Amino acid sequence: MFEICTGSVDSTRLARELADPACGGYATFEGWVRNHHEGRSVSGLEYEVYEPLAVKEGETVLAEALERFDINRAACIHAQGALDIGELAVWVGVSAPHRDAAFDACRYIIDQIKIRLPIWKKEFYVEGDSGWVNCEVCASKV
Amino acid sequence: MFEICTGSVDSTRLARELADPACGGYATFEGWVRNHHEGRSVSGLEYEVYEPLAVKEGETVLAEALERFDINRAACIHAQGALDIGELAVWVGVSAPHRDAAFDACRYIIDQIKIRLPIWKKEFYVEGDSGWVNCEVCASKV
Amino acid sequence: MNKLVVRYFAVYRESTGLGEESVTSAAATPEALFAESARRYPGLERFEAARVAINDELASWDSPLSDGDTVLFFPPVAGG
Amino acid sequence: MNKLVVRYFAVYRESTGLGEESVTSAAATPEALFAESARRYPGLERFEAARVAINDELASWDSPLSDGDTVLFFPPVAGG
Repeated sequence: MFEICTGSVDSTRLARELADPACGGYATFEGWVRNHHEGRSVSGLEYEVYEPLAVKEGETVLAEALERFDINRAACIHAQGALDIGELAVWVGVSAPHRDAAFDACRYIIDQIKIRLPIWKKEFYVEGDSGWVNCEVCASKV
Repeated sequence: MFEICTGSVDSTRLARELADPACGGYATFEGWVRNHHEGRSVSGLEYEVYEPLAVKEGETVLAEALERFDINRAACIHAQGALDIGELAVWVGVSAPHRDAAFDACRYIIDQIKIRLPIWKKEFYVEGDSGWVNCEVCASKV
Repeated sequence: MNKLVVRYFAVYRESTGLGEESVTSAAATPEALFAESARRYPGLERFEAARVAINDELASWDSPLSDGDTVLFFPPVAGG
Repeated sequence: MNKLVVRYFAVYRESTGLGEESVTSAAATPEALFAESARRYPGLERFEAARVAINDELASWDSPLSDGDTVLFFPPVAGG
């Protein structure tokens, strides 16, 4: 239950599929487009996604979560394309018998999604320029 | 932003109030009525709430979360009365600039809500009997 | 002797068969007041995790009681 | 010499000015192939966190290349 969508995420349909009468805990995480990043004012984002591998790796992350934690169902949707401030870029939902596992698995999934999937984020700043997140800041050259 | 409602929780309105353009992370937790508890099959629940103190203590928990964690907004709704399997008994939502604080605060709030508010849960079992959760199991006599 | 209103919740309400009663009592603390109730209602158990409130404020079991107080006896909670 | 399709993503697409090109190359590994690209496109930087995929499978920088492979160069990712 991993999907890539174009524009702001709508989690309604996938969230419904997580309902499970054996589950007492349901944790979700949403990543919203924030109006600032590292001291700069952001006006919008664009996500570039290489969909064939992003879906494959996203499904792998969900399968790992189902394996590692005592959860029943997990799903994730990630946006591609242009998003405005406040729009929903990524959604993760996990249902589990108990809340510990729901929280832990939800956290695991979003952490892995952010570092493993071939997805790139370009920020547009209010001054008019733009930049790819992680390129100059977090990545060092070999 | 702490509320008690009668019957299954509807978080739509309060969730909308957590939207904040300065926030990039939004974590929620939902407690669903589960069809089993400690090996017994459950057919439904009834929550008794002493509302004046539950609301006061619930607001205190939210204020503590806003104080302890780097979050912008937090809200919680807890149900009272009869609930069927799968219905929403409690909802917590937290928006924050970054996801660490959103997760931590959401977890803090639900943990505190469960142990501090004057709310009691009666389980009805499929065999027809019922029992107050925590009374015989978790609580020892002075 | 204080005139007090005593309220029972959840399993305490079921053990006493009532949600609320008015009592005139010499009990100086909620602990003593609870013990009086437990003599009247043998099913009433003083769980370690039980809590007490006086006039809608959480209180300790050895808080002083005053005439006119409303005392709330809470069995162990189970929210969420 | 292998005939290869090379695809560039995100900042790599912008640095090269193209999303995809067909090359004939003696490069035995993605590492060597990237170095050839970087000679043609001086803006192309070999970030430590960059990744490579061959035919839609994540690969290592010293995987062998075969004729007909499609090689994908991924700059550091930033999902979420």
